[in-house]
Amino acid sequence: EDDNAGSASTANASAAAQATKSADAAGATCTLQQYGGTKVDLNTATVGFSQSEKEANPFRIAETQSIKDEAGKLGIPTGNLKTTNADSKFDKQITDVSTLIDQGVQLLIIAPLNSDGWDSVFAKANAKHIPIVTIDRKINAKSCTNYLTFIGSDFAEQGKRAADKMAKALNNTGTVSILLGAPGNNVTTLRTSGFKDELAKVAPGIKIVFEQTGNFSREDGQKTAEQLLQANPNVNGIYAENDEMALGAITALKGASKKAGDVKIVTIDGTKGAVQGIVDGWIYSVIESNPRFGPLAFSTATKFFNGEAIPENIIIQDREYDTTNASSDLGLAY
Amino acid sequence: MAQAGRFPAWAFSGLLERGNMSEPLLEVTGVSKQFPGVRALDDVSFTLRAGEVHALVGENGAGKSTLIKVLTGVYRPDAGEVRYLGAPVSFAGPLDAQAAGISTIYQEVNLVPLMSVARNLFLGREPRNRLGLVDVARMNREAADVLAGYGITSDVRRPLGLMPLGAQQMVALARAVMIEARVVVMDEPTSSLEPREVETLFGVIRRLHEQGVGIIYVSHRLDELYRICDGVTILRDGRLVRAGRLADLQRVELVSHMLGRPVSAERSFTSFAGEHDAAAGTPVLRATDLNSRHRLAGVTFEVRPGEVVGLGGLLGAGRSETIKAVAGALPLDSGRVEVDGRTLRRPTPVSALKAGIAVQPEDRKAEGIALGLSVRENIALAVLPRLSTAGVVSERRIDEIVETFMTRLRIKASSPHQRVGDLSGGNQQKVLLARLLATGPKVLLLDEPTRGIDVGAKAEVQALIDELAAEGLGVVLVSSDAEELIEGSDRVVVLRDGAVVGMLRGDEVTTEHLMNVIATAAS
Amino acid sequence: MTAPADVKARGLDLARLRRLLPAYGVYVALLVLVLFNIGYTDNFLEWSNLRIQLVQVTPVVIVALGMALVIGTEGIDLSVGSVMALGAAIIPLYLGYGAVAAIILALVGGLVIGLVNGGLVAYVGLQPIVATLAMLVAGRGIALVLSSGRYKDIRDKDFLAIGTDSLFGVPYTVWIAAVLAVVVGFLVRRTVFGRRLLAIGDNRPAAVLAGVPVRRVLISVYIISGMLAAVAGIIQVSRIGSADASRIGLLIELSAITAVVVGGTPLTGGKVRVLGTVAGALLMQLLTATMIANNLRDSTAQMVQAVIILVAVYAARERRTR
Amino acid sequence: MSTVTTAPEAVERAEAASMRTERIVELVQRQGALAVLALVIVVGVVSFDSFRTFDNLGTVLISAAPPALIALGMTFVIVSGGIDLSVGSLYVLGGVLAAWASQYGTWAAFALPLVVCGVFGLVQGSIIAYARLAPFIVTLAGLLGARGLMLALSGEGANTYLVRTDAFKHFGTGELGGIGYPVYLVAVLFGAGMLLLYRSRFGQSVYAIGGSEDAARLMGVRIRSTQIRVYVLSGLLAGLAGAINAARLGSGVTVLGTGMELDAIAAVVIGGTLLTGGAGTLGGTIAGVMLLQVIQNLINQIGTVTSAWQTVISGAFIALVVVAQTYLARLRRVASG
Ligand SMILES: Nc1ncnc2c1ncn2[C@@H]1O[C@H](COP(=O)(O)OP(=O)(O)OP(=O)(O)O)[C@@H](O)[C@H]1O
Ligand SMILES: Nc1ncnc2c1ncn2[C@@H]1O[C@H](COP(=O)(O)OP(=O)(O)OP(=O)(O)O)[C@@H](O)[C@H]1O
Ligand SMILES: [Mg+2]
Ligand SMILES: [Mg+2]
Repeated sequence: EDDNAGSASTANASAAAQATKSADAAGATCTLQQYGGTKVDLNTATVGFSQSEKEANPFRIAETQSIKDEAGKLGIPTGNLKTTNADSKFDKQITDVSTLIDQGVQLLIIAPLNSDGWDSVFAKANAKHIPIVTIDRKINAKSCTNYLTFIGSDFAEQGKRAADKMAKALNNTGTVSILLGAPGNNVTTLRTSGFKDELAKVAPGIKIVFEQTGNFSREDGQKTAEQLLQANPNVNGIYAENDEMALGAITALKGASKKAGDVKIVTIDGTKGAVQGIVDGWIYSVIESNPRFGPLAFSTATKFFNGEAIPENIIIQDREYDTTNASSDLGLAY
Repeated sequence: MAQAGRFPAWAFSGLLERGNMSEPLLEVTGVSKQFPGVRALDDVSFTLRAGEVHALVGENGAGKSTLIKVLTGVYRPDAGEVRYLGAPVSFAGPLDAQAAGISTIYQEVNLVPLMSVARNLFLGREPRNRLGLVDVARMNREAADVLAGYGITSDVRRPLGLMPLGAQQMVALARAVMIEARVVVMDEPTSSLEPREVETLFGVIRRLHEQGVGIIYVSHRLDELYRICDGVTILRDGRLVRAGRLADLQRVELVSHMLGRPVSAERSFTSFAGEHDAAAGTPVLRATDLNSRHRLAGVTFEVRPGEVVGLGGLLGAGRSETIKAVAGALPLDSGRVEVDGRTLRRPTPVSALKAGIAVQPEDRKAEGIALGLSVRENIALAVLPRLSTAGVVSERRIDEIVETFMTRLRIKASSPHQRVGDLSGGNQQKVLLARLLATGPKVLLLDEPTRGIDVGAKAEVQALIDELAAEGLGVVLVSSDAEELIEGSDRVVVLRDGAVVGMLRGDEVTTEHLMNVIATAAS
Repeated sequence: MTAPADVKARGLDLARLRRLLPAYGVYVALLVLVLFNIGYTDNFLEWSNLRIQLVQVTPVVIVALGMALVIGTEGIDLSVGSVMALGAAIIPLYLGYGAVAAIILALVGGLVIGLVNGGLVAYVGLQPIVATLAMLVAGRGIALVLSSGRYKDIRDKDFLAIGTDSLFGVPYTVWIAAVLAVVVGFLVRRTVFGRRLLAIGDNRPAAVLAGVPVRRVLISVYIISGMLAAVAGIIQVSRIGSADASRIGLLIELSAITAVVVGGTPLTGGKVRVLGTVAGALLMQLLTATMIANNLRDSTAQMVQAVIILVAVYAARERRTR
Repeated sequence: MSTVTTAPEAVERAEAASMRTERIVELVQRQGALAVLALVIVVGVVSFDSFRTFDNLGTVLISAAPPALIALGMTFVIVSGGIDLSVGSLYVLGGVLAAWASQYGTWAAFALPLVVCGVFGLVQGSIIAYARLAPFIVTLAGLLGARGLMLALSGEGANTYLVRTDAFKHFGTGELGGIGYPVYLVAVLFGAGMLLLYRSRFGQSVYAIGGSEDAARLMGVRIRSTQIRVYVLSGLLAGLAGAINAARLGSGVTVLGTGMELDAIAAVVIGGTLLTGGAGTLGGTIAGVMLLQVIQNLINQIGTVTSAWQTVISGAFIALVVVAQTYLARLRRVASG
């Protein structure tokens, strides 16, 4: 499926870029006319980017960097790309975006902290017909009215694919624990429901014995995994809803004197550390969630301003890593 | 006993008769109150009649304040009954008591320092406008009017805490009297008042008395009691010793009831021995030209070993400031402090202590002792380095020193591990003195060492000061009690507005001279 | 008339028992929780499980020890979590010079923040909660700037050994916490410093006039707290194997304060219970573990925790007579 | 400038001068946050075109509305000598409840969070007043409890209730003269708060118990009822802030409010209120809230400050303002002798 990774890093960069999976042919589309905006030349436009969390973990680092790089590539002057970071505070993100609008940005790229709660932003942005591209998390609202389009992964699908991998890893029998993401987060919700539903379908023999939050962090992932290994010493598989928690879980497994491969770990994200974990034998499989939104976001915007119809959901193709491709594709991981 | 003539006598003629005839306002029967380790009140009874000024006396820790707190609902008694206006009552708290007409001035000034004078005066009774909002303008106006009657003319909008202590006490008094009280309780109201203010207070008492208000008056100053009180109740160790007419009791009798042992009538009122044999040698302490903005202006004095130097002056004269400056606790703009001829550079409490200056601050609870710590830890606090090796304290050495001083100062505590906060005022003061003495000082700075402590403890402390001076310590003594100051000091340095205005030595050390110097400087 | 004999003889009455409860309440609660777990949680008594609980609780214990000292002076130190982050940010920067150098520099980081806290409290006269609140924000900011906001994986074997290796079957980290607890206990009970600290907490003006070098003691206390937090940060980093300045130590100040207060140290200063603090931290740790082990939901877990904190602190409160 | 002379006139002159200094210093200290705020605004106006727009003012004000309400309650709590760490959790809880209740109409959307958060405050206040536990600990437990309740109500945070009533939504997003409705509500509540704090007997009791609880008790102030009312007020305002925010966001967002309590405390302290209680003004609190908002706004105006530096700047600012205030306060003490 994936093209073979070249050894040169430049080759990697392009290979690692996002590809759209479905243009959702049946889905609605949106044109500049429908949206009611005016044509903007991106090379001279001011663009606002609102990041939700600190650029501390690889996903956020790669995401922000990709937006900045692409803006640079398009020749957008540095001062014209306004970035804000909400530091995981939702109120702050709302304010950030409002401020960006007040500053007169002509395109908004938002990595939302939360899917709901954007009414006031819409009220403001829609009045000025500023197109909003939401990336990585979807916003629950009307596309082409409230926002232009969503570019990102299908989280439920990621959970589903993880379940398939887990079923395969355990041969449809055994016990599994889930390290949940941060509570109240729709990424958590969808990755959980997708996983559970699919697992019930394809491998009813696998029992979920434990699900506790690891807050998407390595530290909490490790702590929770340590506790879970005490309560369920014979657990066969761990589904971590992101790579950080999986890496924490590996440390926990080592601490509990488990060997690589004793417990099958399936995780989502595709960071270097996790893919390396496959190479080292600790992780069974990683479902990718590709953060390099820059090229796709800007090309979509360009198309939009050129009058082309834009689909309401642009679901990207996420890779998956396992023993077959981990060492060769390590360069594609972020 | 030369106190006759010190205050103009005014007679309460005919009061006793009226008082005795009227119905009891407040009646306490068989009240007991137990605190952890102490029986503060034991089967105490007490009666107050309308128009009576009733003295409540006893040594420190006799249970006076506790009895008052029981009356006003601060404490609940373990046993016994309180009857007010003929009916048994159990107040839920001071507010309840106040609403019923019992108003109290507590021993420590109990007002809120950060709030304005007017707001303190009216707290809970603020005048309100039609909207139910506090009428600030009217409140300030009325407050100014009321306080003018108590000789206070400062801006009532300023925070209370910026006023001198005596003025604060007057505000508390005004506040207590403002409600239409049937009973006014005064727990040591004069301990921070200067003579003029004491007269104002007595004027108020007279007015209340004429209105038929019953007054409970607690004080350790016997001459005050004899001037204004009709009845007396004496407590000792939480027990009722005697109740009756004050006029029937000789002063000596009263004291011996309080102490529980006979007292010789010949003894002087204070226990100072008189002149000390001050060596003519080099001064142990020399303060030169101490200056601190708005507080001290060029204070200079010296103290020789074995000498007690009194600091005289009215309230706010700068006596406490002088003491604090010498002890390094008040930043100086200029000036020099020498101990044994050696100059302290940049005096701080630490360096002053090292040089041999020990200070007993005026406000025992706020600056003196650590109430939550034990007697033992308080005594050892200032000498810890000496009782330790390489920063590790030696419990044995602490025990020794604590034992020594508890015995020497006759500190009454259930054990060295008792919380100091649970001791009576006099014993707290002794613990504080023990801490000073434990440092082996060359100079003792004592600011109001006998304030708020009973005759017994007072005598002990005074005798101790003599003893220490005799041992060769230099002592600086501040006391608002003119008699104590005069009898205790070999020389008196008189201060006013932070500056030295006179010096009494030898035969000049008399009350008359002191008053004279203060009066002359004032004019 | 000192110490009437009958007062001592009547020692074991109800009032005395009630006075003992604040001192020993936390141990009773701990015991109850342990008994509950023995009954209802699988594998609870396994050494591996106890070991994990001990290992997980060490950072909180270490931070809480410093916090107890600060609280003893009537202060509070909200900056501890940020100090941990600062330590975490410093370590990868200097691991190149060896584990020891990195550790020393991380400790220096804690020392500096402690110094600033102490300076603001002792010299500038800020209220501790305000001073350390400012450092809570700024400290993490500095940590983030130092680490460019990114986490770094740690590969240094020597350094990682702190978090993973054991001595006599007990992990190094637990030994470290135990030794520190003993040292702090000794500090409070047996040293000049400890007594001065308590005197300051009880009555600061009095301590000043008693010739206690108040500022020096206060600064030392905040420095100790900062350095202990740095130790906790080091331990945490070596345990996780990565240094993430944006997450490490988040909200640990609240856990530490809870441990201290549940352990019977009043927030009003003048008293420090070191063993109680350790027990308080263990209690909260076991509580979390119990709820995770029994797969309780987060919502329930938080509400149960709230109630337990209140009950424990209620039992440990100092009674006033009325 | 020493007062070595003892001549009474000289002393009097010095007194008068010191009184004058004292007034000025007092003014600066009380309004310190305001002064810094003015300074920051001037810097912003000079440096950024987009800062001095009316739109931007509207954004700053509407963003400040919920934190201002929380800080309003926090001011009462802190003046009374307490602290309330539960407000962040109550804020989220209030939002979730408001969004859920909005299906029963606008009034329900306001009433439910007010009732629940008010009861939460009542419980906390009662524990503080009767069991005499430290407010810090009680409200810390409240922080956990309220968040737990919020998670339980929202299916561990997975369910976000959407606001169903347009009227309620409109209240959150609608504007009058370019300024959001909630801002007017907050302004009115601050006015009422000022009357309550400065001009009511309750307000006097709040200052009294914060200034000296023992003295207040002996002066007959009802300590317990005052304490309880203060925490109820704080709970109510946090709940209301949550409701307003829910109306504005159009849903009961569950990922809010962490660290909100510290922001509120910082705002109050920057506003010159003593954390030890007994003194403080609501004017200062407004200035404190606005200062934090405007700094954030300026950081956004620059648009390239990394999140790491943002944190450093905020912390430094808090430290700076508070240190400056403390020095001024000391100056004042010296001036007044
Ligand atoms: N809250 C308390 N807890 C424990 N013991 C107390 C408490 N209050 C008072 N005591 C003790 O009760 C006894 C009586 O104290 P009280 O304050 O009534 O004495 P007092 O006669 O007013 O003395 P003073 O003249 O020093 O004011 C003392 O031994 C004191 O230590
Ligand atoms: N002009 C003044 N304005 C305001 N406060 C003053 C003024 N003068 C003195 N005070 C305050 O009054 C108090 C009493 O002053 P100080 O302690 O120097 O007097 P003192 O002679 O020691 O009197 P005592 O010790 O009997 O109270 C001090 O706290 C001082 O700050
Ligand atoms: Mg008394
Ligand atoms: Mg004085």
